[in-house]
Amino acid sequence: MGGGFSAILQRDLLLAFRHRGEIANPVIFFFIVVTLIPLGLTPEASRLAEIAPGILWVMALLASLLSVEGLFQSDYRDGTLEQLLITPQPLYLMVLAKVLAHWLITGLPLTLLAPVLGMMLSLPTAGYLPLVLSLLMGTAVLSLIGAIGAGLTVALRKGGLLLSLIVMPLYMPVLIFGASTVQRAVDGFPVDGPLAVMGALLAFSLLISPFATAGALRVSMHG
Amino acid sequence: MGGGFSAILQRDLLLAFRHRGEIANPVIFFFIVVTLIPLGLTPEASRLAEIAPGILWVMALLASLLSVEGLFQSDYRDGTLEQLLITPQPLYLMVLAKVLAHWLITGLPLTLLAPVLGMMLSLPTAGYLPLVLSLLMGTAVLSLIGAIGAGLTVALRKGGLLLSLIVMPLYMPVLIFGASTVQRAVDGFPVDGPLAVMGALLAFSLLISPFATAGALRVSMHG
Amino acid sequence: MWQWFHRLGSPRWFYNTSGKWLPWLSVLAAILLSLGVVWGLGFAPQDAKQGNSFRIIYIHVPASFLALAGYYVMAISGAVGLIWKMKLADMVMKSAAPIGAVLTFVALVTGAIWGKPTWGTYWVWDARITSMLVLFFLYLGVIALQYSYTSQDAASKASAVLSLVGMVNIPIIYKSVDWWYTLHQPATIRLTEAPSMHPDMFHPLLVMILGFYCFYAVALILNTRVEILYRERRTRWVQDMVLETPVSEIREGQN
Amino acid sequence: MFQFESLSDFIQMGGHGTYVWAAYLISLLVLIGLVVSPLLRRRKLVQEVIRQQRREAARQKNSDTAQTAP
Amino acid sequence: MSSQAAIFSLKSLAFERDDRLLFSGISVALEPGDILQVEGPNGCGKTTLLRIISTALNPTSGTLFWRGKDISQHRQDYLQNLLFLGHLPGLKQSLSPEENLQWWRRLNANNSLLSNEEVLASMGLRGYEDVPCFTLSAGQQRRAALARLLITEAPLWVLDEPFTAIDKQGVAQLEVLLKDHVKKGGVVILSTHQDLGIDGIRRLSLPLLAEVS
Amino acid sequence: MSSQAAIFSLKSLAFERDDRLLFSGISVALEPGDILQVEGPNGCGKTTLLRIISTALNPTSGTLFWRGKDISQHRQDYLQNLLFLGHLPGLKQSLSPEENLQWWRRLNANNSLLSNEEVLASMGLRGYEDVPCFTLSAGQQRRAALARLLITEAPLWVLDEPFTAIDKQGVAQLEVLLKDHVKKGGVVILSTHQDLGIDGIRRLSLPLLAEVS
Ligand code: HEM
Ligand SMILES: Nc1ncnc2c1ncn2[C@@H]1O[C@H](COP(=O)(O)OP(=O)(O)OP(=O)(O)O)[C@@H](O)[C@H]1O
Ligand SMILES: Nc1ncnc2c1ncn2[C@@H]1O[C@H](COP(=O)(O)OP(=O)(O)OP(=O)(O)O)[C@@H](O)[C@H]1O
Ligand SMILES: [Mg+2]
Ligand SMILES: [Mg+2]
Repeated sequence: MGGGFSAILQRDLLLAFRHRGEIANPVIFFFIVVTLIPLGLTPEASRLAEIAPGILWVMALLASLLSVEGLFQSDYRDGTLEQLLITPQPLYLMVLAKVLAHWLITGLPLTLLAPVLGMMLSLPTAGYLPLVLSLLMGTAVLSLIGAIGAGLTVALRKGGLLLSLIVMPLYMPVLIFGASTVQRAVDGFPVDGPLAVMGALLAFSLLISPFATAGALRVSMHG
Repeated sequence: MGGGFSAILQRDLLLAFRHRGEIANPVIFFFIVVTLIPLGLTPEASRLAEIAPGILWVMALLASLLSVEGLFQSDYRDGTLEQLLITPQPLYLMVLAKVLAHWLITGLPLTLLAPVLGMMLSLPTAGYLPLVLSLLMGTAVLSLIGAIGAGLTVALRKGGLLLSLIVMPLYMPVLIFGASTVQRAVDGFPVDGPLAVMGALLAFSLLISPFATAGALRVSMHG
Repeated sequence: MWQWFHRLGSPRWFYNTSGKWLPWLSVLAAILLSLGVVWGLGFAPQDAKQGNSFRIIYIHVPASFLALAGYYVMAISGAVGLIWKMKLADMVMKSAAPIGAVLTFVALVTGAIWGKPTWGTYWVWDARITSMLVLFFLYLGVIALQYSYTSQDAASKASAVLSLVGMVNIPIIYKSVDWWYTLHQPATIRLTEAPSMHPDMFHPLLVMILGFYCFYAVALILNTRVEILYRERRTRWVQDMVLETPVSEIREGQN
Repeated sequence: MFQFESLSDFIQMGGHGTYVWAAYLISLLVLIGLVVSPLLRRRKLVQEVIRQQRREAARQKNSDTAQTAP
Repeated sequence: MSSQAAIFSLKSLAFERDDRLLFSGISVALEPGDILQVEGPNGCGKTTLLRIISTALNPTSGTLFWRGKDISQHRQDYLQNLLFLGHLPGLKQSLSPEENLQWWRRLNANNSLLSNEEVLASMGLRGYEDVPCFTLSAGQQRRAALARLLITEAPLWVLDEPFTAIDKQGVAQLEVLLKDHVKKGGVVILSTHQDLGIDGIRRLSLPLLAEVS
Repeated sequence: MSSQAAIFSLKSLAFERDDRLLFSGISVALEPGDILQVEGPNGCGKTTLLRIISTALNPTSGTLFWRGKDISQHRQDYLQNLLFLGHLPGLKQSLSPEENLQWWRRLNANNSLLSNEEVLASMGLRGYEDVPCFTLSAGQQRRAALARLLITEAPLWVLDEPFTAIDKQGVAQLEVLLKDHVKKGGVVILSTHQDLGIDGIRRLSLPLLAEVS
């Protein structure tokens, strides 16, 4: 029963370490994109501080989105996905393992890097803890939601940016609550409200996403 | 001699129309990401207007970057790239054809969409023409530079975001001149200076990029 | 001339020659660096405006110098490797990348630390600082590419192409970032434009810069030598040389 | 001319001690790393080559005895 | 061919794709020890049939039975008894053959006692256990994928052109492997364009029904 | 086998990858009308050799001559005379066989006069001209790729396992095609694990030299 779960989790982490870049990549993307912002906008610390919460969250969302595209891609291309579908193990558990691996490889490092980038964008001190907390839960939600989209588009030649189209509307609540958690903290308001909502989103997507993704994969493959 | 050029240009455009999504995708990505900004930052028109030039340019850059990843990807996977390398035609011309097709599919639609998004972000009137002009040239430079990175990473399992790391530092001058063209126009300054620099960047990258990309492809394939 | 060039291209020749130079160079680097550090930390007068935080300059500036110079070392040796197919140049390029990246990192970190007492913030988007950050990314790109290829030969060529493209771009990037910064003319404090420095402050800086150059050479040679050993590990001369290694290391080899 | 009155003065650096010492310490560690890492790599490499040589010698001996046996 | 003894059977299977009938009325009953070779010209539907058998596709009509039970009702149970190797064998290119094998072992609980080394050596991959699969030749990759046959304990093997890219000696070895499997009471369904050197093999010829407008 | 009459020849070719010698001292001289079958067990270096011949890889040492000229000096000229089909035949999955063929025609100027329809029909793809390639079966895709053989006028064909996934009748047809080509003075170099039904074929056996540590 749990054999599939741990086998997949372990293999995905092994694969990520094997192509060393894979772990560093979303993080570096996040880093570089955030440095693009001052170049495009303004180097002034005070103006950067104003937009820092929103920019950090938008860019973390993009980094997560772009990496979720590959979630089932390589398994599909080499036939592993077909094999997983005819494995006598519950598919939703295997999906959950893949999502967990994705979060460990992407969401967690992003969360840990965020304070450094906050510093570079002159984020006020009050914002750091809420930033980390909201990203910690938020990136997990993003991975879970993204998996559904990745499952739906996996068999399409050139899923590419189509995935963005499908997934982004679903990402919006996460972005709104995530960014406003940080913004409220910076403005001196309490943040347990939005954080609680984020927790609820996480619980909800944990319940829904593995089944929806499993269904999406079945549809994609039997097409 | 020119046979390869027009054959590739025509085929790439045909392929793009065949998967209808392909043309729409970067555009839709651009559109959705720009609409994320008010959600993450602020809905206030005046504050949006301030950041509009920079945000539009950063997001156009991202849309272009993400689509350039696939430039040689599918040709590599199905063996076409190998065939192109042993075609008795100059490789840099074929590369140029692919880049031109990429720009027609990505850069041009992005440029045409930009004014609409400018409107949504309350970009002041003076900014529209410079926005379009700078994007028209700038996206071409982005495609040309991106091609080098795409060539270098095409044979790597999971190029993915590695490409971002390689290419983004090279994109920065384009972003700086592009965004500040618009910013200066909004602030009431003349913009021929930055536009001329953009033209120079375009000419320069037209000279360098096809050769560098051809070299990169040879390295990738003979590895 | 060509014979000389080819001999220079021989890893084995380089290994032997550099082995003779290395001790002298290391000693020189150590002397210069300790002299510079003691002088700079203890004996240079303190800055009128910045007080003692100014002493960070004795690392910050040499590291920044070498970070930039290191990129040219890397790119040029990459070009030599690409054009003349000289294996040694490839190895130098591969070794230069992480050293340059580390020195860039040192420049960034010391600068950031210096920023706190001076500007009250760890980071500002100053033109030079931003360029330095971009340089850091360029280095990371080359390193990432090096490690992404499985074939060493392809990795060398690919990163040579990238570092060459990067080298062409560095002046453009610097100029554009500079222009971007002057365009915005932000209200924040600008970097102290090296005020006509008092000789008592300047001399230790000079010593440190020299020391860093020597240190860079030592690090580069050390890394290149290991790279040579690694790539030639199956050749006769490496096998023979290993047999002559000190007993202590052989004993390590047993377990 | 030594600029500080006492050792504690030297360490405090007029309130900037943390910054100065942190900068020097981090740099020192990183630079030492630059020298030590090739030395470590070299040592590992030498051990590996020696092990390889030993294995080959053993194989040589085995095949020698195998040839003489029959 | 009494349906009673049959361990696996298809009953009037038909498949239609985009209004094109690929095949219909296919009925076969296999007993333990049977090898079924699905034959026919290119495009006649062999791969499609094998994918239906492996439940990766659903038939338009008809039923499959495993030990007398309709497999659409008892899918999990059936899958436990199945090993399917398609055109794409599901080899992770950046893992080594040994790591791939290990992963298959962990995913499917029913494993044999042979060690990974032994398995790979008998597939002719001695010395290649630890190199990433993308450095293997076409035939070596196939061999690495086929190594699964040696660790599985599933009785039903469904193999789509397993001999692709395999050299002559390898084909002979594989034939022995198949014979051993059916001797132990297993069942093999495979498609191939080559003639097999196995006696008593059963054949299913699919005619080229499909007509394109 | 006088080197004078040879249209294509290899002189003491050797290839080494990551310090592993794959083959060495390979010398062959082919005259117009020759078919050379490269043989050997899996992993012996057939694909590598064919890729060297097609200039997709550079040999470690040795030289290739086309009409007496060193091809590393006259690469463009040589490539004009070459048609190479590797493991991956370069078929665009979302284009139809006809569109793929048309694209090959445009890319390589030297084309025959047969119409696309005729070509595809004689490859057994009548009725499939206009469907996207990803809906074709494995063998049909191979046929679509092999259709290039009918439109090219290149004298030297280098084919890596061209018979993969092709049915028996298709293999027989292909053999006729190869015979016709060499009868017109062409040269064919191919690798395959199957025995060909062509007389007077020349063989090059690559031994399994490579040793892995
Ligand atoms: C992260 C922050 C910083 C970075 C990346 C950085 C980078 C650089 C670079 C690249 C140089 C070398 C310029 C050259 O080659 O000529 C330099 C020089 C210098 N930096 Fe910084 N710097 C930073 C912060 C600071 C701070 C906070 C100060 C002091 C307030 C400072 C003071 C200087 C001085 C005095 C020089 C030498 C004078 C000159 O060459 O113009 N830097 N810095
Ligand atoms: N990209 C690569 N990197 C490293 N080694 C490789 C690579 N490709 C192939 N090899 C090795 O080179 C050897 C020869 O491979 P090649 O593909 O030429 O064999 P082949 O004769 O075509 O075999 P097959 O009959 O299986 O197609 C193999 O041992 C393989 O492991
Ligand atoms: N994804 C698909 N969409 C539509 N049609 C398809 C698809 N896959 C296969 N077909 C069609 O179904 C038919 C049977 O294909 P199938 O792959 O089963 O043939 P096959 O017998 O395995 O042939 P081969 O010997 O070439 O492997 C073919 O005519 C093909 O055109
Ligand atoms: Mg088939
Ligand atoms: Mg092969």
